[in-house]
Amino acid sequence: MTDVPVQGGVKPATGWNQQKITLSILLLVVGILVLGPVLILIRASFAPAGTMPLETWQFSLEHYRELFNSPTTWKLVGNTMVYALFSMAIGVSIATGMAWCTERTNMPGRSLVRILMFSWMAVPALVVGFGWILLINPGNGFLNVLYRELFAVRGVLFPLYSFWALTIITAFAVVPTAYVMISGLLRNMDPQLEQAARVHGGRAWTVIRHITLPLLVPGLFSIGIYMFMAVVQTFDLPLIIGLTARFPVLSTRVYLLSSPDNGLPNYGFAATFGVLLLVIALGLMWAYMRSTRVGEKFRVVSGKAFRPRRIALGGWKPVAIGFVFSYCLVMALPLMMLLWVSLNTTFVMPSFDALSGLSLDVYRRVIANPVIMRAAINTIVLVVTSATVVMVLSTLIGWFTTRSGSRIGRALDALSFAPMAIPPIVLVLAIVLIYLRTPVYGTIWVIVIAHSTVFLAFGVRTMSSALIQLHTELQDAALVSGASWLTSLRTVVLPLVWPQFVNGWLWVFAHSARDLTAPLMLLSTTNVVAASALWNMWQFPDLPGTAALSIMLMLALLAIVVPFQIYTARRLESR
Amino acid sequence: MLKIDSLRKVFPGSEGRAPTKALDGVSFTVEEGAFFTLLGPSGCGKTTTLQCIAGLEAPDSGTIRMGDTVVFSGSERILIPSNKRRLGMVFQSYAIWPHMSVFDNVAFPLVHGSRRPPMAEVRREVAKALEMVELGHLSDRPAPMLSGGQQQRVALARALVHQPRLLLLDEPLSNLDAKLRDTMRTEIRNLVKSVGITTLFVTHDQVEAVGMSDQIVLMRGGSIVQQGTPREIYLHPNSVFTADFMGRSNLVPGRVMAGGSTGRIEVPFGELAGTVASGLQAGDRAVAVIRPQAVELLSEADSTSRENCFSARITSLSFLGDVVETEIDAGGQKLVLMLNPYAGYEPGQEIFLHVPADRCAIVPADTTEQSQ
Amino acid sequence: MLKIDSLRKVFPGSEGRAPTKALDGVSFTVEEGAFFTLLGPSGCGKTTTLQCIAGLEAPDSGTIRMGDTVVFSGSERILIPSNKRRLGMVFQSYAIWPHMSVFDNVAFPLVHGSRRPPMAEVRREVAKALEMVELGHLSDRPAPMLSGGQQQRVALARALVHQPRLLLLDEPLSNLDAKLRDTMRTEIRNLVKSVGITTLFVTHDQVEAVGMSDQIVLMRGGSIVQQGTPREIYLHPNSVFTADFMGRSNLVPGRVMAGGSTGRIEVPFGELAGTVASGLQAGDRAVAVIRPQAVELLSEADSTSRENCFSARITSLSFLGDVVETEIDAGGQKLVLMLNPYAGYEPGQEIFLHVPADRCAIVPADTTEQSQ
Amino acid sequence: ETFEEILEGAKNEGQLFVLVSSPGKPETHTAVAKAFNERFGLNTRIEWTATSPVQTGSKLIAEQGGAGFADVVGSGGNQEISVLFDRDILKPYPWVETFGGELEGIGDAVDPVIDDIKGAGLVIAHNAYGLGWNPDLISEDELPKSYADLMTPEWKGRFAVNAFSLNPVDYYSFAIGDDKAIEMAEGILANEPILERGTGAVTRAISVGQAPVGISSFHQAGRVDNVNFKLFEDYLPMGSLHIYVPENAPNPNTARLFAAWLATEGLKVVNENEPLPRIGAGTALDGMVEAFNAGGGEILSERSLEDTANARALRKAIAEKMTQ
Ligand SMILES: Nc1ncnc2c1ncn2[C@@H]1O[C@H](COP(=O)(O)OP(=O)(O)OP(=O)(O)O)[C@@H](O)[C@H]1O
Ligand SMILES: Nc1ncnc2c1ncn2[C@@H]1O[C@H](COP(=O)(O)OP(=O)(O)OP(=O)(O)O)[C@@H](O)[C@H]1O
Ligand SMILES: [Mg+2]
Ligand SMILES: [Mg+2]
Repeated sequence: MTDVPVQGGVKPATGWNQQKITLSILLLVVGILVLGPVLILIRASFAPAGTMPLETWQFSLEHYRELFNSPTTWKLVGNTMVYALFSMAIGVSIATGMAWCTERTNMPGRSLVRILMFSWMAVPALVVGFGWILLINPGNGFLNVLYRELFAVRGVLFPLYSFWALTIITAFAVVPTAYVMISGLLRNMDPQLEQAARVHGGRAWTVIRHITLPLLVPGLFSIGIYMFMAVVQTFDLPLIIGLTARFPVLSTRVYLLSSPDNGLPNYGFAATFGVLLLVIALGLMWAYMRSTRVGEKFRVVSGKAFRPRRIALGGWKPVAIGFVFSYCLVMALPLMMLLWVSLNTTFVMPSFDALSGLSLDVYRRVIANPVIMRAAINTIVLVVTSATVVMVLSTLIGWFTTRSGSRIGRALDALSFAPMAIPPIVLVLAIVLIYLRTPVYGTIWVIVIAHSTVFLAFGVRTMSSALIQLHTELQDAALVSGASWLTSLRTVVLPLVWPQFVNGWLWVFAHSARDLTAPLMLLSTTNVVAASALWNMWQFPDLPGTAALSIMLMLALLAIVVPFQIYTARRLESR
Repeated sequence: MLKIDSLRKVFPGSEGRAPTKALDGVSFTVEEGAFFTLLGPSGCGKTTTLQCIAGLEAPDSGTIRMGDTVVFSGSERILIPSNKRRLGMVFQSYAIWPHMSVFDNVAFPLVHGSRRPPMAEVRREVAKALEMVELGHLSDRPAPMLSGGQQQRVALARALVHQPRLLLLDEPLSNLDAKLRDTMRTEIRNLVKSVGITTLFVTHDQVEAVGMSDQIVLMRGGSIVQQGTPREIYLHPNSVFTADFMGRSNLVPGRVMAGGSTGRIEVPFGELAGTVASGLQAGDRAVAVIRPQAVELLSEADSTSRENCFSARITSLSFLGDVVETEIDAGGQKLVLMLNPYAGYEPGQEIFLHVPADRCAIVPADTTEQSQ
Repeated sequence: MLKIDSLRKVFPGSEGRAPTKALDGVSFTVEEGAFFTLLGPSGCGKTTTLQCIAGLEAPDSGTIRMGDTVVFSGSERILIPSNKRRLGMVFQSYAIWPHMSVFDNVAFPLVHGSRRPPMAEVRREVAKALEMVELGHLSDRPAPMLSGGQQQRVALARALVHQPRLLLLDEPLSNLDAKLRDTMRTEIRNLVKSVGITTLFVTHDQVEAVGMSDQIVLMRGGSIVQQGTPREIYLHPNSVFTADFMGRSNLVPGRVMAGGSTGRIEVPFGELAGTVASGLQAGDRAVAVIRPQAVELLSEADSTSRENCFSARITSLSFLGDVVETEIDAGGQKLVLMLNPYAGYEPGQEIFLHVPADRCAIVPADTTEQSQ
Repeated sequence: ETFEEILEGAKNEGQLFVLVSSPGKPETHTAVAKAFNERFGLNTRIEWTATSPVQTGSKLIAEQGGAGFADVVGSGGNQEISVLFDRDILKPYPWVETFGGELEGIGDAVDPVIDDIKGAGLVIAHNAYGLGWNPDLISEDELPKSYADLMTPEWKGRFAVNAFSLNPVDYYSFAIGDDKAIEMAEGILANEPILERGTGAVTRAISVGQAPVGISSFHQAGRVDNVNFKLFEDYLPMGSLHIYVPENAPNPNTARLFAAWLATEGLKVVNENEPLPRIGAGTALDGMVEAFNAGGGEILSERSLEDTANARALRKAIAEKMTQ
């Protein structure tokens, strides 16, 4: 960027107006939400070992020394990169394929797939991972047992404790998130670009390779970065699968060293890891910003003939259905297993004989637990407010980043991406330290704040790309008609980006329902939510109870997602 | 070269809306090397026809033949895919691929098409095509960094580089501004004619159609209304719709007095001799089509009670630059004339007119309601 | 009513590109009730001017006054926001809100604007506005289910419903097809005139500008080139740019022989009498502007060696419907004439011309390069 | 402060925030609350949340100086307590003096606490590590007799251990020294164990059949239906589970009364619902330990904060070994 001074330009200032007030409030809110934790992260990384962040004024490089001097750190970084890259690449590829099938072709069952994708996001990765363990663990994984019985062999169908199992299970887990982001991208592509390639001799495959994919690249790239950071952060699957497979990654190491079974967690070390991630993320951010700037250039003349058209699959229809629904089936397997577990009071292997023993006893027991009722109410408050706060903030930030083009807009955009790079545990600790002496502390609202911070990055991505597509004249028309800026946002901009808003809202809703870190760290006696209740059962260990609660969580989410999805699907299909 | 036979296409209506009959038995033949235009108002099925020919849309029934090959036949269940039809096409939005350079855009049909010549030849052919549209110097420029007119030309070069059998153009000029549109109009026609390629052009602008085409097919609501050379369609409309669509016309309702090519019609301001459309008989309700340009102004001295001569009074003048649109009143009937901007007529002035009989077409009154 | 004074606006260039001087000291005054047009080629700053007036863009310096209120002043740091300026505006893309019904669209300025009358009055006013544009019966229709022309009219109703001080139109016709454009042109002008509202119209189409306006400001590269009534600008261009932009012109280069309103110029095919632009002196390089319509055709018998009379030969004819564009060769100089489509001229035919001296403008040769 | 004063204070407070993860069943919590109120004629509302003492500990530190949120925190080991003790969040309290007259056997809860932090907490249970096994998958006579047996090829990949520093390998250092303990950790890792996130998870892994055997503990194994438990013959790593009352507890009187009662009479109520073994409190563990002692085995436990610090250093070394 070269800065050209505005020649002789005086930007008339007329005191406070709605935009400036909103922008100031936004800056303040995002600053507190994001900058606070970032500063505490950096401070904590320089704290001496054995202290809590902000406990002392001393500075020390101990944690950095520990991180970088250990001969294995670089190997772990390597492992992490390989793991994150492969998981992300596989996940994003699958998601792209599925999004293409559901958004650009006439494949039947599109709405069903959309609904399934959303409902999967609600299940904690921990629980899905456990479902997988029940299915394919080398001891008595259900699929392995079946395989041995059917083919009368020894050995395993698929080695659970291996790099590839870890990578593939992670990849499958990131698909729903990536899918939601990519389908928005595909929806907005001018089909004439593909048709032109068809007419000029390109075969179907050539068109996909040389036209569709390259056009998606800038968008995919940014989604890829997002997913990459998300995978680098996860420790659930690397811990339960990767560690046994002797494939340690950075997050497992940090988790083992910083969140021990006893004593004091080593937050300083976790924070150092966070700073490392922040640096990586900044690099990726820079790449991302560049790629979106290229994306701006990609906007070409678009005719009024723009009419998104679905590709008739013809003979490929079975292939597409096969592809999409095999994924859905594979994703459904661990959940089926959980369902099975929840219908038995103690664990038994699935079999026809055991069918007679099924009952809803566990559900009855879980519902009778007084904590569950409170958790249910808290959860509703939590997910609804977090989703709403995130999406409203994101819409406003998105507006400033896409419309004003000013430096402040870009700063907001960058700022909102930062939470992606902070390990959730550190982020939440920072929130503890920031809100400690305020009345929100210990209430459900402090979890709302945590989730609003964590999911802001996603919300802003979603809304920026939606707002970029929106013709400026639509809002200008409202302004000229005499509506104030906020009124124009409320009456024109918001209704027009409503489908994306709802999509994003559901996404945050689901992720907020499933997140464990913040509810656990901020747990007080009054703010228990479904996820923390789930964790307590899991730890106890009450396996059937955990399964039953997961299933109920999913069903509750479906009850919300399905109507919303049917509604948005209507809107999309009827265009 | 291209033979379309009774093409039909219905789009199923979604969510309770009625299905759309986009094409309702369209047949026409395009001669080798012709510049053939599909003209019609918005929604009449032009794009659908073009897309059926391109293979981007499958008709419900009918036949499409290109040269000797049947590329689509509803009854024989033949459907040759788009990329096997050897076509060139320019889209309304140009559809220039923004992630490629100008060179890569133009080279695509060669590199990925069916022929796939060696790279050296590709380079030669692309250079030739770019020279043809005078963009040789921009070969390495990323495609999005071109102006509208340049993108247009790249699209044209891309559509022609692989020597297709047929060039399809879907409203290629509608995204350009008026000035550029004028320039590109002649440019495209000259280019296409110099290459000698058969061209099918889609537009809703009768000026473009008339100025560029060898043959015009005028469509309305999925069917063909009239086919002919621009002169035929413009000067001898067979219906009120054609007359009205092809440019400003005075449509004077009346009753046929005598049929045939030297027929007569009774109109509010008297009797008119003109060419009566076949099928109209004495006594039928009909419309006399008098184009503003068809009217000759007579000096007062000339004015006799000759056939098709009238006096009228100017009611208003509006200056439009190249012409002055003049409303006159002839015996209670309002007519519009286009007068020379340099001639000094005044409102209220009386003028004397002559409508030569061969410039007056008498066509059936339109019974179907006209779309807005 | 509206007074613009030395408006300046520079867009900072991004990524190494140079900044764009979009407005470079634009000043003009619009009279109460006038239909005022900003005309110019793409990128000349018309939209930027309009947006500065609408308050959607902040100029760098200058003043904008509406009636008695200063809505923008760079030196006094005044910037009244858009929604406080009491404007109506019709956008190029109509900007009809697709999530609302026709009624809701039109009611918006009343419901959310500054006045906020009671609901009963809103309903009355909206009904009145819709009647005005003849859409009363479509009030409940969802906005996306309208044709282009109807959307256009809804936009107009919405812009007028709250009785704004000033109506702004940014190329409202450019998205309509040719036929509809013609209809809407008169419709808009009549409507606006009947309401009596001051209107600022932006277009790059000189036909629209000439046909609709009371006053035209012709812009180029951020500054004003010529201002005047349509007749003044069309018939008396002050530069090659104006002549060329306002319609097809024959630009014949030559050298001034005598200045003044009865001056003379030497051109390749002889000598021409015409009106010489002020500032040009004998010996200067200049251009004679001869519009195709300015040329009178003489019958052979008439042809004498009168002043400004020439013979020429037809080289090509191209039928464009309302006119036949005819290229002629006059002593080696190519000229274009627009002939009547019904007149039967042939290529090769010799014709005799007369260019009345008052129809020939002699203007300075253009020194700046012309943009494509 | 006398018992009466405390009881009087408790009557006024009327509520109690308990953050104790063992006992952990909601049914137990209800029963305990009921018994407590009946015993002292109170009408206290007990908010019982099961949380990890590690996280509660860090929260207590972070919140130091602010209003407290927890009355009784439970299941902490020596480490958690010492961290809080150092920061004055916990202080020694005269449990025996205050409650000795009313609650018999309070000394049994105070005595096992190591000297450095005596009085800062009460021991409510002992964490006896041994072998958990799934009787559906393996019969009793096939089981290994010591940890060393698990490192033979026969058990390769067939046993589950805690992913957090292979807990309780650090305890073995008290008997065999640090170097040998590290060697032992390496040996375990080399035999490809299934690593699970915590001892509870190990027990769950055994119950669902991921592995037939694993390193579990007496009370964890007791919470799951199809996992049996036995002690190794050579060593018995034994930790203690404490409950404690932070200095800034919002309801200190009720908290102290409840803690003292739970560590004495309350244990009986707990044990009717789920096993919470304290040596000498009359659970099945007592018999097992007796038999173990008779067989000549050695109990491994921390005797001072020095041991604790030692164990912590060792755990860190093991964690690093695991992520190499
Ligand atoms: N994919 C589709 N689904 C449903 N209806 C369609 C579809 N494509 C076209 N139509 C309808 O078919 C009719 C013909 O459309 P077509 O695009 O061929 O018109 P056109 O002549 O090209 O019009 P325009 O000048 O506006 O481009 C229209 O009524 C249109 O609404
Ligand atoms: N937001 C912007 N940033 C940078 N340059 C701009 C911006 N808006 C307009 N410009 C530049 O300012 C100049 C004037 O633009 P403007 O939109 O006013 O032209 P216009 O006369 O309305 O053209 P058109 O007929 O194409 O709409 C152009 O060169 C344009 O590229
Ligand atoms: Mg079309
Ligand atoms: Mg413009």
